Amino acid sequence: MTRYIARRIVLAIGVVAGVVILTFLIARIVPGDPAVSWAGPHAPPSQFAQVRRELGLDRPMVVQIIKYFEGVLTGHWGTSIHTHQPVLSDLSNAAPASLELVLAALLFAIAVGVPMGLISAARPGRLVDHTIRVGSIFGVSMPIFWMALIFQLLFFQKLHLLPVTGRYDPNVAFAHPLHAYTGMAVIDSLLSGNWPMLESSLSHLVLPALVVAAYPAGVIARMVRATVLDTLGETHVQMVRALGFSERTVFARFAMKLAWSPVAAVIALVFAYSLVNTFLVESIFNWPGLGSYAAASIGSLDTPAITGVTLLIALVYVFANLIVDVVQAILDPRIRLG
Amino acid sequence: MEDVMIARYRGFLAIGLLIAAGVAVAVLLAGCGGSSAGPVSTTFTYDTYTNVMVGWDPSTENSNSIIALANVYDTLTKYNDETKEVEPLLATSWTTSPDALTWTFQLRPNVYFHTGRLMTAKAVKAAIERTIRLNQGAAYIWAAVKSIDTPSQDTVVFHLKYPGPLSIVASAGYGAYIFDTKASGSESLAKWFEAAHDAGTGPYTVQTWNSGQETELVLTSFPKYWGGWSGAHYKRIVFRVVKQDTTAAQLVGSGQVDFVQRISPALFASLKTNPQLQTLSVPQLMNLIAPLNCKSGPLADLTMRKAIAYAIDYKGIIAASKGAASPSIGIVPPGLWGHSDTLPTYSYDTAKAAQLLNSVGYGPGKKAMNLTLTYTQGDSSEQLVTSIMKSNLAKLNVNLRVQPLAWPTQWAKAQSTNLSDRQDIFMMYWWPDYADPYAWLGGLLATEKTPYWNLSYFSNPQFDEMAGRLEGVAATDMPQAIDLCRQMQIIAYEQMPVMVLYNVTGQFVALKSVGNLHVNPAYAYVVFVYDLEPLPS
Amino acid sequence: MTDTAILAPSRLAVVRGHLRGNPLLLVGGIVATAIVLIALLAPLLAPYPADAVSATHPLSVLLPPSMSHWFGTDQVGRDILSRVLYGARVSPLIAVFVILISCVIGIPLGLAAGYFGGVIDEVIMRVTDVFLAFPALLLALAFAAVLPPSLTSTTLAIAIAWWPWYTRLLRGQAASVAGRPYVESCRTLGISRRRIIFRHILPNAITPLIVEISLDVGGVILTAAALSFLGLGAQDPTPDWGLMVSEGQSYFMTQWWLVTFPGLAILITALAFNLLGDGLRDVLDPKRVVKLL
Amino acid sequence: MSLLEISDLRIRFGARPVVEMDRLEVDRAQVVGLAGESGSGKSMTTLAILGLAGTVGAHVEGSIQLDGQQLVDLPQRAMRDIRGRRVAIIFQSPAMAFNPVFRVGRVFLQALKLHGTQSQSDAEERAAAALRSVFLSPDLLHRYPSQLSGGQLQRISIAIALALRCDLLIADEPTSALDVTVQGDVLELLRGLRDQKEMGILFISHDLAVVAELCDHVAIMRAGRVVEAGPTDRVMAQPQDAYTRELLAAVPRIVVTGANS
Repeated sequence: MTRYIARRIVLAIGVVAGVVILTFLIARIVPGDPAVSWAGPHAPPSQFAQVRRELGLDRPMVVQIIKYFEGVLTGHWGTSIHTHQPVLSDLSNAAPASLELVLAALLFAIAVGVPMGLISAARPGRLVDHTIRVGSIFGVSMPIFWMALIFQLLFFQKLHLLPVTGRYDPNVAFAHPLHAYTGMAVIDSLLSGNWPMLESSLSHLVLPALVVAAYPAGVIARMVRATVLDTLGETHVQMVRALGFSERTVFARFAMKLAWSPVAAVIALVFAYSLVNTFLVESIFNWPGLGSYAAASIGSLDTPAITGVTLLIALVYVFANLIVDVVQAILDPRIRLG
Repeated sequence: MEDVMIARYRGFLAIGLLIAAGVAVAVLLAGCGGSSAGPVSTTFTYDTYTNVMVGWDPSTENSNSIIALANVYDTLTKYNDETKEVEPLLATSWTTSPDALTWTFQLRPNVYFHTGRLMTAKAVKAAIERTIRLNQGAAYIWAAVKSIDTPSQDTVVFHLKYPGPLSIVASAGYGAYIFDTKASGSESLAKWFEAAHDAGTGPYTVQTWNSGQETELVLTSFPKYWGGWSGAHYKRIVFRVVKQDTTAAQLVGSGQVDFVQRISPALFASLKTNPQLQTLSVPQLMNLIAPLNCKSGPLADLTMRKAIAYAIDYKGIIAASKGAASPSIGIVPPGLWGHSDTLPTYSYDTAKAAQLLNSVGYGPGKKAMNLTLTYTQGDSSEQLVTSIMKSNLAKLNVNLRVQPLAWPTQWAKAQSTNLSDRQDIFMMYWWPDYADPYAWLGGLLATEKTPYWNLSYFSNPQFDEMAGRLEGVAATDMPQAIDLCRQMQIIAYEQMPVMVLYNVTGQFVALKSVGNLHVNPAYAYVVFVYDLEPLPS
Repeated sequence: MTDTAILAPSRLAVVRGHLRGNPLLLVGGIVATAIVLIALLAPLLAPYPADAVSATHPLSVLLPPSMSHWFGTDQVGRDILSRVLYGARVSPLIAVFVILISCVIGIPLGLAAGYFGGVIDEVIMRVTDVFLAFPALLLALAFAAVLPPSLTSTTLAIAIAWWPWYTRLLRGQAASVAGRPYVESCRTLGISRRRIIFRHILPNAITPLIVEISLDVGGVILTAAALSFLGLGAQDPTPDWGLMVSEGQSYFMTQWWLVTFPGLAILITALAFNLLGDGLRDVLDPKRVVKLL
Repeated sequence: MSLLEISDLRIRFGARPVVEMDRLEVDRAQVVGLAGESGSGKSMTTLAILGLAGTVGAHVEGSIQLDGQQLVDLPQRAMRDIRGRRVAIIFQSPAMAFNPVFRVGRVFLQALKLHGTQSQSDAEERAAAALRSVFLSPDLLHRYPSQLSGGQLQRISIAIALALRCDLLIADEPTSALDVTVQGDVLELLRGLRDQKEMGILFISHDLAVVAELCDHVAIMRAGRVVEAGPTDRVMAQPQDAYTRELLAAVPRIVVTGANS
């Protein structure tokens, strides 16, 4: 197993190196002179040459890539053009909000997707199965930016039900200041027993989280259905059935351990996908996370910020993949002992 | 067999449904909570669509940040958009020599910086000299200044290299702030500012700044403000960043913000009927312009430029802009000296445009022409205009290739040394640093060796000569300056280097409880909050 | 358990059986066909075809749905119904091109990796891994963000994110076939590589390829719509659905019809192709797991 | 009365019939072969006997009697007592028949406890004894399936049936995934079960050579129907049905000797 995990880690490091090079290349595709972007819109032309020197743009490509690697490793991810702050500190400011949103969305998605998948698998081919399958395909077919707009229209404009902007009401935050333990408003207000803020942040979280949940809910429902049907059809499950165990025992004691593994893996991967989906949703809900940051960076062609966000999420994705592989290796004796 | 299957999953179903039920309860609980509203508010919440603070240095800041800085810093003078006169602010009076080369300002006594120090003539001199020395942002407004004297504690004397309207320059929204240069002690002042410190004399001072957060900036009243705090004033200003204007509309509609900086015409129209709100349409000292490439490509031909000018449905564009735009006459917008309603102007005339195009072998029934237009990506108003322009030109067998580009790319392309890389039509907003037509007539149209802001690449010796005289004449003989402006605008009409699509009308929405609301177009989108009066809602 | 044989089955009965057991496939197929028909017949169906090209009507902007404009008009007075119908030519076409490019790049690389193995395989698959280390939308977004916005950029950006799936699929197919004894014997018999690849490896890969493509159409359409929504894709006056939602965004609170109809078009199209893909997967390649888009 | 009596068995998926079996009997101490090519409905029949046809979505009608007790439509609770205690099964692919994430002993011991063995130590003893009687070391109980060979796993399956003292063993292609030498060992074990434990064995196979070697009686299935049945040497020597002849022709060489020793 150690060898397997070591191989996985080596591969992951290789992939990360490739990811860094790819983001470097993306930054260089920008038409026009990167120095113009760096120097900012109001810089006089005389500044460009100096900026070019400072950024090392006058040196050979290989040197630039090495410099870029060095920067990525030492935490110098460049300075954002539109915020004038170091990209890494921008990202760490924005990450908790996105994390909160995506975690809440995954919670919704699991709460809906898992039971739906199980019901669907329980009656394959029946009406309820078809309905749930259409529902789950609906989830993965939803243009979520549109869903976000429609939800705003319905829940705020028409029903006056839920707030649609920001993470909490700033007036409540003035009256009941929130101590930032994790940067996630709901968890922080729970930790500090700040009930007005809890209410405010929860109510602000609901709509964006529901929208982000559409895709993972669909994927999870489909995955649960597929895995459960797969597992229950396995010979070894028939074997324990044939030995006279009750269905409940068969499922809980024998099949579960296999069925959860792919589902858990898909949840881990869907996490990274949902982070990307926040690009489309956060700015609509004025949610100050990575998605809003990315959307603003794209709008102002803020190359360091764009590559920073891309790199961060790719790293999260590679890391999630690695974790899934390692955990499965630990749980699965075929790999553990092989 | 279903029963079996259901039984098999009952436990898991139960867990799943439990989670689902829990979430649903949380949703309902959360949804029921409403937000609380107060009586007479002492907090003014300003809703903006983009980050408030880009930089904090009063010498160099040259962006949207002035919506906050103008409430923190004072200038020597202030432009009154109603009288079109410059009024006292930190300077109580001023005089100029007949040749407009020497300007003497009397300072207001007993004015304190937020750092606690007294504002003196030496401090004013130091502040302006720092701005000139750093030479960033809008520092060029002081370009005429040769030296500054401080004959007494409350007298500042400027000596100029060439005549200029220094009292107007001193009222500029950018680069004219007076601040305490000793604020940082031995530390670097630039670094000190960067850490969100301020050293102004204005009514408000920085309380908290959270970069990137929705509630980005909070300003609070400065107790020793020279204007005093008797009477009704807002004691705190909150700047809230809301990127979507639909969201902003919801916030102001529900009383959560007091003022919205930018909102779409459609939303503006829909909020007009709301009894809780006041709406304000303010013609801005700003227009949407389209410099035409006079140097290379098809539009280097004057006939083509005129044809294009006749081809555009200006009224249609203004109609589709639903109140955010008004027709323009001449290149200088109304509200500034030098503007005239009697200048010749182009109007939508397809027949004339076709005839002009035909005369050079293009147009309907002849060769097709391809033109490139660049505009700033993400600007929906510009996009709307380009859609209509494209449609107008298509009728004349002119194919307009519209390229939305991020500003740095758009600008770099326009400045490209390879002439064939440049666009045929550029599109941008244009506004002055201080209330003066020079920004248009000089900044936009005077010859530039390497293009910087003259993106029509227009070059006309007669025009350049007039532009060179304009500021001096304005400082000494206003009627003559106005006449000069007129002549220059007639040249611009004849040569057609820049199409003016419309003048921008600012559409602002505020709560009815905000009294004395006024938005001075000379200071783009600044609300001078001290001048407002909070009313009971 | 594999013995789920049929008593005297006919081919027709098999198809009918599949459709009966899989009504979703039927629905998806019908709707997808309808969308293709709409795309082909748009000039005949659209009440104001010029509005999908370059016409504007500044004096009749933002009209609500009525008998003359079923879906209302947009911010420059164009008929939204006409534009939505013409939109069926834009997104699906992007999908076609993306998949075409992905196949052209991905299939040969996958075949090479799987057939030759060794260093070639290692190099190709490690590069593929790097591309697969990004969620597809993220990579497409990053590329589209730095390219000048246009339909071509969108197509390229999505294709850059998409081809690795085909490489991976084909590599798996090629490797499993290349290892089989009869291919080994073909090799020893001196049959040309080309013949082995085209006669033995490709035909085996057709079914999973069809499933992959049909599953991908919906995903590409959604990705393209997302890019357009962020202003990185098609540009006005192209009647692109994502762009229409994006342009209508600042009006949706007051003029709901600007975003509602183009958004519905995206949803229905993606749904139809996903149902079709899912159904085909069930029928042709039931062992396939759910793929993340 | 036979141990197992199947009559008028009908199995279908929805409206699609897959098995229509008029008659099949297995006696105590008798090996009955059920032969036919894959897809002929053999495995569905075994699932029906175990009451597990529902798990793959099939519907069962007709009569399956075990010692006179009707199994069709027997409630699942009662059926669970039949499975494991009276009837056991060996699957074709030994590697698939054991859950890869559990040690093989876990299923074994839990099955013993489920069917009446009181204590852990009793169960372990019984399992060890059963393993020894299939010539395996009891230590193998602590291994994972991936650490065992196919032959070992198949013997463990047999050991489970042995330890549970089943009356009827269904062997679904127990040897087809094994090497020829290992095949022989497994067949020998099955003979032992018949002769010493007096188990009835339903031996499913597509391989007529193996069927001929082991079985006392044989039924040939095709497309869900039994086309021919009878004592093995009679069917092998004088096949009545055209399909049987076809099948026999496909077998390289049948050693009929000792089929009914």
